[in-house]
Amino acid sequence: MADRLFRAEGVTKRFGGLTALKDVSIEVDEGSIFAVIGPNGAGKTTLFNVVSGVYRADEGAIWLGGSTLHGLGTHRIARLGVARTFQITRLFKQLSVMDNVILGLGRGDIPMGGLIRGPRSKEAVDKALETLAAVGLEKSADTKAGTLPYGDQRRVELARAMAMKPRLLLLDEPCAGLTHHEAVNLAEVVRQVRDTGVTVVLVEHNMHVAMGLADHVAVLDHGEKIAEGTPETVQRNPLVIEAYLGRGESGESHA
Amino acid sequence: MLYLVTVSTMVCIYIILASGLNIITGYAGQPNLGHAAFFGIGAYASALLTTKVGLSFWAAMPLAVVIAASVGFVLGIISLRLREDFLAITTIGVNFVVVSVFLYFDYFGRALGLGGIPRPSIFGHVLNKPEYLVLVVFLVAAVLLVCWVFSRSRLGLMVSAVREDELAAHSLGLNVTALKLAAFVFGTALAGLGGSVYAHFMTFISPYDFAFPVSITVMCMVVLGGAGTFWGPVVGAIILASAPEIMRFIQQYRMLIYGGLLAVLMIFQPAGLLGADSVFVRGGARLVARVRGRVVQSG
Amino acid sequence: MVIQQIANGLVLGSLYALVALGLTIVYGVLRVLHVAHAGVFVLGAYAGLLVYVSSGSIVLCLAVAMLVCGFAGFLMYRFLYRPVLGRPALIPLIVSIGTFMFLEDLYRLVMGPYIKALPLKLSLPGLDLPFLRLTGQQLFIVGVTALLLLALWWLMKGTRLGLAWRASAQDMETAGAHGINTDVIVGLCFVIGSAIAAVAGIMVGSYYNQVYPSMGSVPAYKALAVIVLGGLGSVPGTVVAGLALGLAETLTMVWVGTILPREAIAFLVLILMLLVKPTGLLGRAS
Amino acid sequence: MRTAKLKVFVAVLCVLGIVLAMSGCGPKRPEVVKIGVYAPITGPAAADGLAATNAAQLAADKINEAGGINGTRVEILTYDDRFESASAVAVAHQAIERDGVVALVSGSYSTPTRAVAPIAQEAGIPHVAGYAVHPDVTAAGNYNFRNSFVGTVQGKAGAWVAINQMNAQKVCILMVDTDFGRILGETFQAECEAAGVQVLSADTYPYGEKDFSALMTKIKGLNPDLLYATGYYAEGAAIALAAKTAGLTCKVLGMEGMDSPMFLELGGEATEGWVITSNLNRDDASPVTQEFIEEYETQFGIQADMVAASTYDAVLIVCEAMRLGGFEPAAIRDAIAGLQNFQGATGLIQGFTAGGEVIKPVQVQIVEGGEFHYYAVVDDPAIITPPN
Repeated sequence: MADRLFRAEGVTKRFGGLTALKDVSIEVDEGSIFAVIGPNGAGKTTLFNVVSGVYRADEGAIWLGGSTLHGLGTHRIARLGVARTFQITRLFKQLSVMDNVILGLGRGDIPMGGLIRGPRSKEAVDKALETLAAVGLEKSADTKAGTLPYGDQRRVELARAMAMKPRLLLLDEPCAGLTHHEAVNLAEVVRQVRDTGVTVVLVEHNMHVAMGLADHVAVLDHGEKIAEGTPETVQRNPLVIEAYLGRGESGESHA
Repeated sequence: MLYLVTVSTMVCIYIILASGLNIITGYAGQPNLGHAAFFGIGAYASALLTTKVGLSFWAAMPLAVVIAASVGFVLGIISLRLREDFLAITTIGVNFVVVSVFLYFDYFGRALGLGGIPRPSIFGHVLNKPEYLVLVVFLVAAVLLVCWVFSRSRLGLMVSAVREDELAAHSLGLNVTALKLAAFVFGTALAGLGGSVYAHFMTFISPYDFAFPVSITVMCMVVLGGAGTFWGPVVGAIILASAPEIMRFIQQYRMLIYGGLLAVLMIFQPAGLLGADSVFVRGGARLVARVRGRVVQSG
Repeated sequence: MVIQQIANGLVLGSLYALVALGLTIVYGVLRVLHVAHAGVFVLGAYAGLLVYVSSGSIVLCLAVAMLVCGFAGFLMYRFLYRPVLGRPALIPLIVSIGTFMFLEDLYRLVMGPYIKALPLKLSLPGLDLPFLRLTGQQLFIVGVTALLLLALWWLMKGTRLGLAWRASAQDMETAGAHGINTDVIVGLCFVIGSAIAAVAGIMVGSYYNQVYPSMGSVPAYKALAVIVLGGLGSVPGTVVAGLALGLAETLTMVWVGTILPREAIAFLVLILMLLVKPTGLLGRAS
Repeated sequence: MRTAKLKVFVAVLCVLGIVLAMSGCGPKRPEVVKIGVYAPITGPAAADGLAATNAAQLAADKINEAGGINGTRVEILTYDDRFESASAVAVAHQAIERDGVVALVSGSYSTPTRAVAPIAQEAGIPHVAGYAVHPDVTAAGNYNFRNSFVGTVQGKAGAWVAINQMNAQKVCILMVDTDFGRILGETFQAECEAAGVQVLSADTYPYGEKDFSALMTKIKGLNPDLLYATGYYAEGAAIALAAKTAGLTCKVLGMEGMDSPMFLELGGEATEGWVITSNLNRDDASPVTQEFIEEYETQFGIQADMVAASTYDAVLIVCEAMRLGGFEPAAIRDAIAGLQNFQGATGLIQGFTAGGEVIKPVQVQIVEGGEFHYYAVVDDPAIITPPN
């Protein structure tokens, strides 16, 4: 078995009287794809926001490799090698696709001479094009990011995260809003990313996507982890079935 | 000829101010409706350092820049805590408060202002207005060079990323705090430089020279030319600073035109004359494309 | 004398509250820093002046000014703010400032630069006690402020419009999704807020007996300070903040002397408060 | 950018060339002589700008109707300084270089006038300030003159009136916080203290202030027998109204900033009995004054005020100097400096000091029946001669 790259232990997050995450623990193996699933409002995005430092956990510990992430600011966590995408894409819309990806390079460092030297060194452009090629967007490099179709924007966001050469890649509902065809393509890209040695944690509302992609699955419901295991075992877990189907209709309409 | 020299000098000062505001509002996307406060801080610092402390222009000017930038740093820290609209009100407030401080403390000459500010001298020769303009043109060239480098540097790209989406910038490891502060410091430093240049040009200054309407004028220049573009503020400053001089008939209607222009531009052409979505830029691009097309056809 | 000074402060504060009330309603629903509200305020003063001079009727003067300003407010919403909704906050703010500058100069060109008198003849009794002297006009101002506050309170708490307003103020999109016609709500808020601005313009103009093109310059930005202090979008909060500011200014002027001009004091308090509580005094976290 | 500037430069050169070519071959006595008048035509002081430019035009019309200056017509060129010093500098250069004015008249406030003074000095163009009070205006050099009282003269005159005419024993002072208001108030205070008059309070208020209820309540509590108020007509009227509201019944002495029909209109009955120091005596029997007051009102539909009268006289002074000395700027300057006992709308101008300050009696007016009337005149040379 590979080493544990990421651990969250007993993470609790409250917003006023509402407990969004309650004593959640997960462990992720290096080089695997780990999916967190659950109905809407289960606390999946909150978990991501806690891990990436947007929120600070009220209780619990979060580790990446040997270092703790708890209490660090978002950009510090990013510099340690945690990259993420967002449920609704957050691109730098007025900037070109190339510039979006270049901003990911170097994890936010301002290299020597960065005050003076342009961002588009040959080395940077080559790396950015290489990353764009991985998501199939090398032809759109000079397009303004905001003008691309939504599916392409998702891929730019993924490329931007990949450009950071992260150790841990957090994908927040990567297939949301995509056509079936686009979703299948994206899943393939995610697998390729994993194959380069990057550990992937994804949050997914759509169980089929998550089950097809993940090596390991955790299920959240109302902020609590109710099941964990391989896709097959989780799929048969009665708690999970209840969470998804039992209150399915009413749960959806509250979203 | 001194008339032209005067107008040109003022245009140059406005180019410096507008370029500075463009760093803060155009590139970093932080509203700053109190730019004239930093213009004033630079002017008063330079005036006091030369008249009361006895420094020369050459020593006072960089110090004025540093002082304005230091206050800008404080505003930057404040900006980190505030939402966009609250920051806008706060910057307006800063302008009012700074002008009041000039007005209400004897040290700043109160309503009488500060007079007797020397023109700079080189090897004992005091620069006259045309010679001073030459100096100012050099300064503008230096400012534009720095801004040009900034706009094409990795730092400039990162600052633009902060404008576009702070959270996304954070998640890429960009130190948003430092980048915002850098923009505020850089932009207000330029305002301080403009202030110093102004003080030694006018040789006397009074608080109302730096009142809120001046901030609005500079904002108009940036927005008219195109915020976040390199040439936009320059073009805006040239147009708005020289238009009332060239067209005397608009004197009566100057503020009417400014105000109307600002509102209409923001509604229909928020990117300004040189901004990305501007009809002028698109029209120009189309024209270039058509000319090229013809060349290709004929060739 | 202390009681008299407190009364002075409350009268001044009532004027601040009157100017800011309309702005609160607009801000609450649209989150736009409506600087041009002060332009409407001046319009109200001029409209009131023209009607009063020609008719001599206070009721008619208030009514016509409110109608004119309500309509002007609607036009502003429809043609200035609606096209820029959803853009960064700076853009509607600049539109607003530009419009305000335009209006100020328009008034100067149309009505002339001179200050005009607006001596409303109120046949109201004053108060003349040994320790407190208030003219009928001062009582009228405080009374109108109280009346408007009550009316707005009723409007916000007791009517469907108020409910829709509060819902829109909370979350425009959700309100829209639940079948509230937010466009109509926002339009109505502009009409009501602008009509209140007309009342404020007439009150301020007649109290100081001065109506002039730039009479909105200071209220334009000071009213912003008042609504932020009052916790953006809170009607009673705005009145409390207005009164508090009027009192604070009056009392510092008496006991400390003039340290800074009034607008600087207002902004200084505002900045300090925002530093302590960046979301406003009673505001919610965004 | 620099090419654009170059183009403007070349264009202006061409225009200048044409102008020079056209004017260069004229006879010794020109047909038209140009006087530049700058004033805040737009901006917060636009009302005063309008009064000043109207009055200047009226003065020129009057001279032209009477056949001009020895046959030469006077042309007034007006410039908008927007109440900004930077704009004032630009228009001064424009007037001198592009438009070739032989003299400049300031119809503006201290700040713009102060910016113009050194430019006029450097260019050798006589410059007469209508009502700007800052000492730096005349300190800029011998081409600069002032047709209004320096602050210290009016402050002293005010104290003299307060003590000798109004019998003040205990005074309160209220100063608008501008250079103008402070110099007057502080001089008044010093004079009163020197004469043994008790000064109960000296408060300042910001320019543009409207609410005086707190200050009036405070002053009422101090129970003075005279209030000395400096300020402009808008503030003056607001003070009068607030004093009435607060029930303040002491005498009030104001100054020339309140010399305006607007003061009477805005303050209404509350201004009744106010005494002000000014330079315009509406009951002056002199035909110059009476004609000015009459014609100004018929032509512009509003009564003349101190700003209008002072600017009017400044233009008259320049024209008189041209009549005496010819049309060369240096000669005009010398003629102004040597002027003696010239009758203007603001009274008999005795002459100018070496420092360029006017010597003329201070007029004291009282509001009676909603109009300004003669109250007293201060002509003691010890008071009205400005210090040099």
